[in-house]
Amino acid sequence: MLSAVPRRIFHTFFRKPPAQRVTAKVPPYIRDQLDSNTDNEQPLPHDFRTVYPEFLPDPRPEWRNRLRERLERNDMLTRRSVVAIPEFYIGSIMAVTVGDRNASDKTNRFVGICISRGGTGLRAWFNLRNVIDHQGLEIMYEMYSPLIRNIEVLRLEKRLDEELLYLRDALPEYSTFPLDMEPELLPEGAPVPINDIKVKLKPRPWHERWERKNLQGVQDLGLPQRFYNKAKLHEKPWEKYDLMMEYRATIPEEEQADIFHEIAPHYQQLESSRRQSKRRLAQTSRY
Amino acid sequence: MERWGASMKEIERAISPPHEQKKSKPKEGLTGAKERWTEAMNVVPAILRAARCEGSRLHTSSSLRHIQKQTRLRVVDNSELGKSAMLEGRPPRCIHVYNKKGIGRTGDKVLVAIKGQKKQAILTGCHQDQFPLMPKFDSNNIVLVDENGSPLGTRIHVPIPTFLRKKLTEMSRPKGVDYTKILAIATRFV
Amino acid sequence: MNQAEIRKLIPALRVAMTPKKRRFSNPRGPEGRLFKMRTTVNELIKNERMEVNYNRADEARGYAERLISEAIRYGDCHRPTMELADFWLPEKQNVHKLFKVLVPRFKDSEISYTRVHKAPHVYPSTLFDKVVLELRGNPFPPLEKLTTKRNWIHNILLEEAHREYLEKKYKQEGEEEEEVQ
Amino acid sequence: MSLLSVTRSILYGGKNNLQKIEVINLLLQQNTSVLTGGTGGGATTRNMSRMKKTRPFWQPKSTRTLYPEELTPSNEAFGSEVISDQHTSSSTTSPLKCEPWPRGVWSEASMRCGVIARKIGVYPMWDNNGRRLLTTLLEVPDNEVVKYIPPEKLLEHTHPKKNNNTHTKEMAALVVGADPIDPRLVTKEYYGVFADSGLLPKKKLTKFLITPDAKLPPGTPLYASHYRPGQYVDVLGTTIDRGFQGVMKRWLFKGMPATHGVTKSHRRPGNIGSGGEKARVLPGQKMPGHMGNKKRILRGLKIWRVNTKYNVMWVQGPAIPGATGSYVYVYDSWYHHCRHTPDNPPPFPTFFQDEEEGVEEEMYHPDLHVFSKPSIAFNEK
Repeated sequence: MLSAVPRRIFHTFFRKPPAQRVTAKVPPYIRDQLDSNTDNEQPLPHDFRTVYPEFLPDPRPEWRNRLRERLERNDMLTRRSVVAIPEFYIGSIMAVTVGDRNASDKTNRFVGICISRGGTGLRAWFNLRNVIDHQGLEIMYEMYSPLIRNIEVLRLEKRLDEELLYLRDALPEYSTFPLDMEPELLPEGAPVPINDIKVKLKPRPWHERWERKNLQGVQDLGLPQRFYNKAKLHEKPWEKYDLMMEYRATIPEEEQADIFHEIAPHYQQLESSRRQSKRRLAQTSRY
Repeated sequence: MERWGASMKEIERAISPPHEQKKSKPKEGLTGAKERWTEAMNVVPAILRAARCEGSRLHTSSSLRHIQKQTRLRVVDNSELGKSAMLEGRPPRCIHVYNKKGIGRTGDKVLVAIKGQKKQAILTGCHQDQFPLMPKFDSNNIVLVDENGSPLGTRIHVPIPTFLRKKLTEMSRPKGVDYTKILAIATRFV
Repeated sequence: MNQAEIRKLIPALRVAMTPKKRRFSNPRGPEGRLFKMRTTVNELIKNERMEVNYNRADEARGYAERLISEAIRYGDCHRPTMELADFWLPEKQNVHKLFKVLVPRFKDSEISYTRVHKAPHVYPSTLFDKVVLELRGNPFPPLEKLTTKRNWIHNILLEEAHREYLEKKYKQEGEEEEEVQ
Repeated sequence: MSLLSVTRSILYGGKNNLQKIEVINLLLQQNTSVLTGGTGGGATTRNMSRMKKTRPFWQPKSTRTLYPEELTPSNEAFGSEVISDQHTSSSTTSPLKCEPWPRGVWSEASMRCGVIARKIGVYPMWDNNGRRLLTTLLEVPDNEVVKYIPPEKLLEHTHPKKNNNTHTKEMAALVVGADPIDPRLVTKEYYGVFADSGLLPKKKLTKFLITPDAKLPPGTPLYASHYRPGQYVDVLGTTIDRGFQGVMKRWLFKGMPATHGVTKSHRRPGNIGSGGEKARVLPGQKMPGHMGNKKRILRGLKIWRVNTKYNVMWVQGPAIPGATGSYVYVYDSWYHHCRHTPDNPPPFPTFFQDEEEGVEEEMYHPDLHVFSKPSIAFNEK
């Protein structure tokens, strides 16, 4: 009967299966056992993840560890109780004062627009950009570095894009801010305004191929059609349907709720300092 | 490019090195265009560099934006040599970096070729990515110095990093070169 | 990856997943990989039970789970969800099935929406592990035998041992209490 | 539990063959379903290796093949109850089964026990000058001394020809375990190792060489406070397994150009030697091969901070071998300039955290910036 079986199938059936590398799977998330009085559990605020994005851990499973993340969050909260880190977004104009051994008065203040932000936990950072004396400048700050004396938000607003790195190739007036800029008024409880300014870029060459980045906050790039044709080839329209790619890049809702529950005792303090900084904005701009 | 009143060919000829210019005699009327061009260069040097790269279809800087040999730099002091080189649209090139890596960082000394001369200079700002709290500049800035470390100009018209205070003091020798005079002619620190 | 994606709030998957995606070879690249997944997800929603290779099933399972949870969360009046369903279910009657049949079925579910069973190699066959992938609550007869294990000899003996153990334990505790009094 | 053994004897060694066959038939009937529940697994094991593993005398084989026991939930609970009764009741009364041993006094020749730690991640700290440090967090998970091996016993089992420490110097050993495990999952022999000390079996077991004055009774817990901030340690770990790799990844070779007439050699090593006298491949030639999964030791790492509540220590550097979540062994540093001095002796034989009162939750190195302190201010000079 064996002769009836095709030779290829016969061999594949009796051959040993290839040795596979079995990677450990990520088990489904199980919520932390909360305290007995679950009635006191506050719901997850809708803006928690946008205001405090660095409290969410890096979602890469190989680097996750619950205990380390908890210790890291404890350190972050401790640091925040010493120096208030205000709410800010990409596009907000900020002033940062740091201790600097080489500066004449041992502190250094820089004003600029936040063009990018990243990092989780104690590694969180942001980039400020300004043009001083017709010279474009960028400084990166680590949010939890003990050298930081003070962080002020002079104008709290968002932009249309998630990164403003194209300001490097924009005309300098779009990233010029006076160093003695006054904090601007924001009414109590008002939503964060979105600045829909359209930036004009310099002619090519650029730092990146901006026509491929689907930018909202720039004027017409004025490129020949072939650039857009090439950009079309590099588009990845299927990525928005890749549900698992999306999932692997996020922290699930239940886990965010647990993280929030863990820092909930300190949340009032965080929120009050956040509100205070907003009120201070309002007060200083009143006179 | 028409808005500057010069065609692409003219511009290329204007900014090409002198020995190439000798081969083809410049036509009449080019001098006017060249002047207009240098004027434009004075206003927006970045646009000129952009136009040049677009014209030659060649990117000479690496993606890491290292300062190494052949990197073009920008003179930010008011020395006659530096000013005229920048105005002519012939920015100096780095021909040596005085450190062991061959990659210049803020505060390093470099040797530059500027208008047919060799001059030493100090890097006062770099375009490549920097460590936290160290400013990253939009251009690679240098200040020309002589053998004793004294700057050729009398003023620096862009900000320089405070880190230079420490670095230049360390580089100076008690009875030798003294680079700290650069700090004295700076207008602003960041 | 240096920061978690914060644009969207996604509920947790109820099944284990691999830390990285599997790269199924496909001449159409990553897009073709998704089309492969789409075939499996579409068939699963349509037939509710299917036999596939383990790797394919395990990868497609996550997509099916996510699709159903999105449908439950946002319903059929939400444009992005409808676009998702439109992409993932090329046979349009399955879109109706997703929103009209599966959403009510899984609305109050606390566990995963899909199951995977190991399947046998049937001679002649390939080397790959075969599994049966199914939606929970499907109309077919169950695959595992629902027999009680209580009457098995070792369970009966262990139960008896448990009773004896507890008796002994309570007696000892009572004696100790008496001693204390 | 005796009845379980009765069942086993019926099944595997009983005298009544008829009864045995009946039971087996019953089991077979119940278990004939081809499709089993749960997730399918693609796990296949390599059985090509001909290398025989010889186990050290203090560490018998720990794992066994698990098969579905088909127990009812109440019987499962009964098993757990027996285990908890056996282990927790004794530990509430006294952690040690034996009388406390006399504690040795530290001298410069002493060698202390180490600990088993788990690498749980890397994050930055800053020192008092604002300089950023990357530190690796090592958790010390439920470390307990399992066994003390006296010098004469150790000498019996060491190879007489090998010139190791046990022959030149009087050395003893402590077997230390970390992370308790369900006793139902391990072999009887492995369970027997822990039976004397009354401990639950441990997931990870290792032996630390010590001098006899550093001996500890079985059952003694070891904490992260065994080390102090400012002390230097050596950390031994197993590097991440990267499988078979080419020379560019394994040895950081440069490869060959992408173009200019190069075909099919873009990532190859090129020449591996010359002819003439040495017309052979010299030993140690860097070639493609298996990369990673090797024991590597990183020495002289400073400890910056210790948390006594969660048993975590912050160790200098991001390069401790192994992936996040892997076990590493931590020893007192072997470097001469990193050793303890009489002015600054270590807690010896270990730090008895349970006996001390008022142990600080966090211990910091004086040079480290503490997050609760205000921002760093540089004074005018």
